[in-house]
Amino acid sequence: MVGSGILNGLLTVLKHIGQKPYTRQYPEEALVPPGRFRGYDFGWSEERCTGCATCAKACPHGCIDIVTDPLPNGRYSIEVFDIDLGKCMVCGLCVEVCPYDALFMGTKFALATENRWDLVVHKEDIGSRPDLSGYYRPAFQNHAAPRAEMRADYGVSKGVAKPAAEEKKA
Amino acid sequence: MINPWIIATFGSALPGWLLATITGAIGTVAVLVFTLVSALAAIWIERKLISRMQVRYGPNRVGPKGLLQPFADALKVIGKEAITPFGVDKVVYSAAPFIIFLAPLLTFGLVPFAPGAAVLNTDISLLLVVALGALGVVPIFMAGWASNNKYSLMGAMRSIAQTVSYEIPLVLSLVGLVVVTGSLKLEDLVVYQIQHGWFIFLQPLAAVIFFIAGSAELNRTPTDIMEGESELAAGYHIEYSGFKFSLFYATEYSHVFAVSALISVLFLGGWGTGPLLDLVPAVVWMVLKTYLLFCVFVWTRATLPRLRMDQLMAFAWKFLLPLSLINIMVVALEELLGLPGIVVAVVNMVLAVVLIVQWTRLLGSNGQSPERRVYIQRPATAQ
Amino acid sequence: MTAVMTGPALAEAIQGAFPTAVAEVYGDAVVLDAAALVDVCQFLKDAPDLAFDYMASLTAVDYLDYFEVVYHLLSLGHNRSAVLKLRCYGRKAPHAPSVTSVWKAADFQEREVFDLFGIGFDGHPDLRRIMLFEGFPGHPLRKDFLEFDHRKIAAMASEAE
Amino acid sequence: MVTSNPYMVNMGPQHPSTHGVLRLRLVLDGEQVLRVEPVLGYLHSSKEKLQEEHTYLQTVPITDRMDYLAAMTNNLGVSLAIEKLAGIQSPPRAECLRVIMSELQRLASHCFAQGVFLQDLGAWGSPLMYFLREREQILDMFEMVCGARLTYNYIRPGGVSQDIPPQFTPAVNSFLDTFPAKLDEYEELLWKNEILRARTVGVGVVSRELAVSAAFSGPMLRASGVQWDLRKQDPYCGYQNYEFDIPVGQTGDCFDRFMVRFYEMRESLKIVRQALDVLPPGEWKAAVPIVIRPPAGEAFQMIESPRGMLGYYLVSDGGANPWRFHVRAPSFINLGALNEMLVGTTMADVVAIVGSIDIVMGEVDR
Repeated sequence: MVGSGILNGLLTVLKHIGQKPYTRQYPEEALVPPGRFRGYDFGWSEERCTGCATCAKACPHGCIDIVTDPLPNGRYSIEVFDIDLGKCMVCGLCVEVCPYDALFMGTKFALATENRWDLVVHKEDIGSRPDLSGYYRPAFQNHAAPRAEMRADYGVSKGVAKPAAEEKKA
Repeated sequence: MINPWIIATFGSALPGWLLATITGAIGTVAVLVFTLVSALAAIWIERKLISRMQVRYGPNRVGPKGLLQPFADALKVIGKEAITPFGVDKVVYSAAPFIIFLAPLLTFGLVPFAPGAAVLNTDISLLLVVALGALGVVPIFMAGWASNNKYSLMGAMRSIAQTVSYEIPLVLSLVGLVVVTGSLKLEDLVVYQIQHGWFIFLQPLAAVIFFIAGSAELNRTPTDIMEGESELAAGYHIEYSGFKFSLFYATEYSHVFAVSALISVLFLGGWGTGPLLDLVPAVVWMVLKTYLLFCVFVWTRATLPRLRMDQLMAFAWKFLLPLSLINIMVVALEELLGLPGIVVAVVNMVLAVVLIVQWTRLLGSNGQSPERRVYIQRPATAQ
Repeated sequence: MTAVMTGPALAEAIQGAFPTAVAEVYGDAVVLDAAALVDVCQFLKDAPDLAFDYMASLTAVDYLDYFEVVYHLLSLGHNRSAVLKLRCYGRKAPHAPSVTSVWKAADFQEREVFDLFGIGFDGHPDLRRIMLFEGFPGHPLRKDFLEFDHRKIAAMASEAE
Repeated sequence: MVTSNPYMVNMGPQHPSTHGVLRLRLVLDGEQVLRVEPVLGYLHSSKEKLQEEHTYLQTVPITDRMDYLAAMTNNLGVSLAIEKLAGIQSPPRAECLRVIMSELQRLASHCFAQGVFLQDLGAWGSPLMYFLREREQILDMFEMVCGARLTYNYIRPGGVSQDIPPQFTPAVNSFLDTFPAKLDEYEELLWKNEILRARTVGVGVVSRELAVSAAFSGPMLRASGVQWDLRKQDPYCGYQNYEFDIPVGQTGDCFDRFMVRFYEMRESLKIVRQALDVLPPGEWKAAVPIVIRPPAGEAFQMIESPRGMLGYYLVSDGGANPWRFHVRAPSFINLGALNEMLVGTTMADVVAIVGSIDIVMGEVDR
C-alpha cells in the first residue's frame, strides 16, 4: 500500500524509544580501553633500553629524540629520551620495532595542554607511567593481572606507582 | 478563566474601557508567558524525544534530566555577538525576526484554551487564524531577501512558493467544518465537536489535509525545504546570529505549538474530553492535546527525509487540493441530506481511505507500489 | 585473474597499426612516441580484440633526466591490463598530448599531474591546477622541488623589518 | 515574458553536506544547475611526496590518513603493492585475516555511507544514528585487534602486525548473528520508503558508457550495470576461495547506488563468515626486515576498497624509500564526471548525488 513505507519508518523510529541509549556518558562512564589500545603516555624502561635508537628511526614523523653517551663498560648512558606527543600519531611502530621491549604504548587518550612544549615528554616522566598498554607487549594485555609483577618482568620498575595494597603494607 | 471571574466580580463597579484593558492585559501576559514557556519546553521535548528515538541520551547535563538546557541555550545564543553582515538592508534585516514572532503569538491569542478563555474572542477567529498562518511568510521573505545571501534568498523563494501552495488546501480543508457548524468562531467549533463528536472522526480527510498542509507551513521535515540544512545550510536565517537568531529559533517552536493548538481545537475537540473525565479542568486537556500533537510533529521530523521542491509543489496541487475540494462537496452533500452523525463519520472515514489510496495511484509512478529491483545476478560464466 | 599484457605482446599489437609508434619495450610496459600517443590510445580502446576501455590510472614519475607519464589500462571485457608509458624531456616546460578525448577519466588525473609535476597536456580542455592554489611556486612532486623552509621565511621576514 | 539571470553559488568548502571540504561552484538558474565546477585541494597534504621520504614500513600508517573511513583497505593496498615490489609472500593465516579485516571495514564504511546519505536527504539523524551504532561494534572489534578505532596500521607488508586476540572471534560471531537481521530490517524499511524513492529513483543517472569512460569504480561502477569487482576479476588475498556474489544495478541512479551498498554489505557478511571458518593456524607475519629494500622496479596493485578500486603505484630505485608513491584514489576519480551527473538537476539533487558518490575528502585531496 502507498504510504506503508513512511508508516513503517515511523513505527521503527518509535520502537527505538524504549531501547537503552547506546552512547556512553564519557567522564562518568569511563571507557575501558582494550588490552592492545594504542594511546599516549608512553612507558619506557631505562634498565632495558640500550640507546640503539631503532624507535627513533622507525618513527615516521621523527618524534623521538635520543642522545646517548658511551659508558666505559661498552654500553651507552641515555642522556635524553624525549617523545614529542604533539607530532606523534600513535602508529605504534616505535614499540613494535624495539628489540629490547623497552618502550610501551600508554592508555591515555585525552591530551590537552596550554603549551605545545608541554606535550614533549622527557626521560624522567616517561619512566614512571602507571598505565601501560599491551600493544606488542602481550603480558600487559590482561588488565586484571597484577601489574607490579608484569612490570617486574619487563623491568619497568623505576618510579612506578605502587598498587594500593602494597602501599598499605609498607 | 480569570477574566470571567474579574468581569463577574467587578463588572458592575468598573467602567467598560478599564475592564477591557485589564482583561486584555492579563490575557496578553498569559499568552506571552505560555508561548515562551512552550517554546523553551518544546526545545527540551524535541531534543530529548529525538535523541531517545536515536538511541542517545540527549541533553542531560544542565539541571535534572537536562531540563535547564533550553535556558542555557537561550543564554548562550543571546550572549553571542550580533553580527550584521555587509550589504544587508538594515531596517528589513532587523525587523524580520520581530515580525516573524508575531504570527504564532497572535494565533495563541485567538485559540480558546477553555470556554471563553480566548484573549480575543471574535466571531471570525477562524478566518483570522488562517490569515495569521500566512503572515509568517512575509518576515521569512524579508529575512531572506535582506540578508544579501544567495542561500537565504533561495530559502525565501522556496518558502513563498511553498506557503502559497499549501495555504489553499489548508483553507479549503476548513471549509467543510464551517459548512457543518455554520460559524467562523473557534469556540463554536469546539462546542459543536463536544456535542456531535470530534471532527477527526467526522471529517478525517480534512484532518489529514490540515495536518499535512499545516506541517508544511512550519518548515519542519519532511517539508522544511526553505530551511533544508543539508542543501541551503540554514535557508532564510543563515545570516542571523545572537538575539535575532534566537527569535527565529523560538518562533519555529512556538509556531509548531500554535499549529498543534489549532489542530486540537479544530479536529480534536479542543478542551472537550467527551463524556468522561470532566473533573480535570478544560484547559489541562487542551494543553495536553497540544503537547501530544507537538510530539507527533517531532516524531515525523525524526523519521522522514525531505522532499524536493517540485515534488512538494506537486503534492500540494495534485493531491491535497483536489482532495480538499472533494471533501467540501461530500460534506455539503451530507449536510444537505441531513444524515445522522454516525453515518457521516463512517462514510467519511471510508471515503478518506479510498480517496487517499486511489489518488496516490493517479499520481503516477510515485504512487505505485514500488517494484523491487534485482541486484544479484549469477555470472553467466563461472569464475 | 586479470591477465597482464606484456610489453612485447602489446608492442606487437600496436606496431600492426602504427609501425613507428613504439619507442621502447620493456618488461610489462611499452614506451610510446608522443606524436602517436592519442591515436594509439584510441586504437587500443576501439580495437575489438584489445578493447582497453578503462583507464585505471594516469600518473607521472620524475626520473631526473626525463618525466615518465604512466598509463595503466584495463579491458573490462577481456579482463586484461596493460601499461603505456611516455617520456617527456626537459624540465622547463615538459609536455605530453592529452588523452581526455579517449578516456574521460584522464581529465582530473592529467590536471593532477600538471599540478604536481608541471607537465603540460596539449589538448586538455581545462588545464588548471587542481590540488594546489593558483600561483603556488613550483611543482611539489618533482625531485628538485625544495620544501618551504619556514625558518628561512621567518628570517627573511625579520630581515625585512 | 519572465526572464531569469543565472547566478553562482559556492557550495562548500564549509557546507553541511559536502562531506568535508569539497567545494562546488554551481551556476544556477533558479534552482536548476547550469554548470558545476568542483574545486578540490582544501585537504591536500601532499602525502605522495611525504611517502617518498619514508621507509616502506613507515608508509603504512600514513595511508591510514587518506581514506580515514576505510583505513584497513588502505593498509591492505599498500602492503600488497610493497609485497609485489619486494617479492614477499605473506603466510596463509595473514591472508585470511586480511580478508576478514577488509570485509569488516567494508561493512563499517558502507554503514557510514548509508547513514550519511540519508542524512543528506534530510532524514534528521535517526538512520545515521542507527547505522553508526552498528558501525561502532565493528570499530570496537578493530580496536581490540590493533588498538585503534580509525587509524589501524594493522595490515603490513608480509602479513598483519599482530595475531587476533582470543576475544575477537566471539565478538565477530555475535556481530554476525545480530547484524544481518538489522540489515534486513533497515533495508525493508528504506527501500520502499516513498520519500526516499521520490528523491533517489531516476536521479543522477550514470550511464554504463560514462561510468567506464570516467573510470568509476566500486558501487558507482556496479550500480551502472558493469559487473566488475576486483575481488572476483583479479582476486588477491585468496578471495577466489570464498563464495560470494557481486551486486549489480541496472539504471545507475542514486537509488541503485544506495541499494548496491546494501547488497554488498550482505555479501561481505558472507565472506567474513566463511573466512572465520577456514582461518588457518600458524604464523601471521612473514619474516620481513624493518627496512625493506626492494629491487629497482615498479609495481601497480589495485584492490577493491569500499569506495572502489584503490591502486598503489610504487617505483623503487633499490633504496629504502620509494622513489615514487602514487595512489589511485577511487573517491578522486569518482568525482571526475560531476559535470555530466549534476547539470540539469536541482539544488536538492546535487546533495543527493554527491552523497551517493560516497567520497572521503582525505582520499580525494591526499
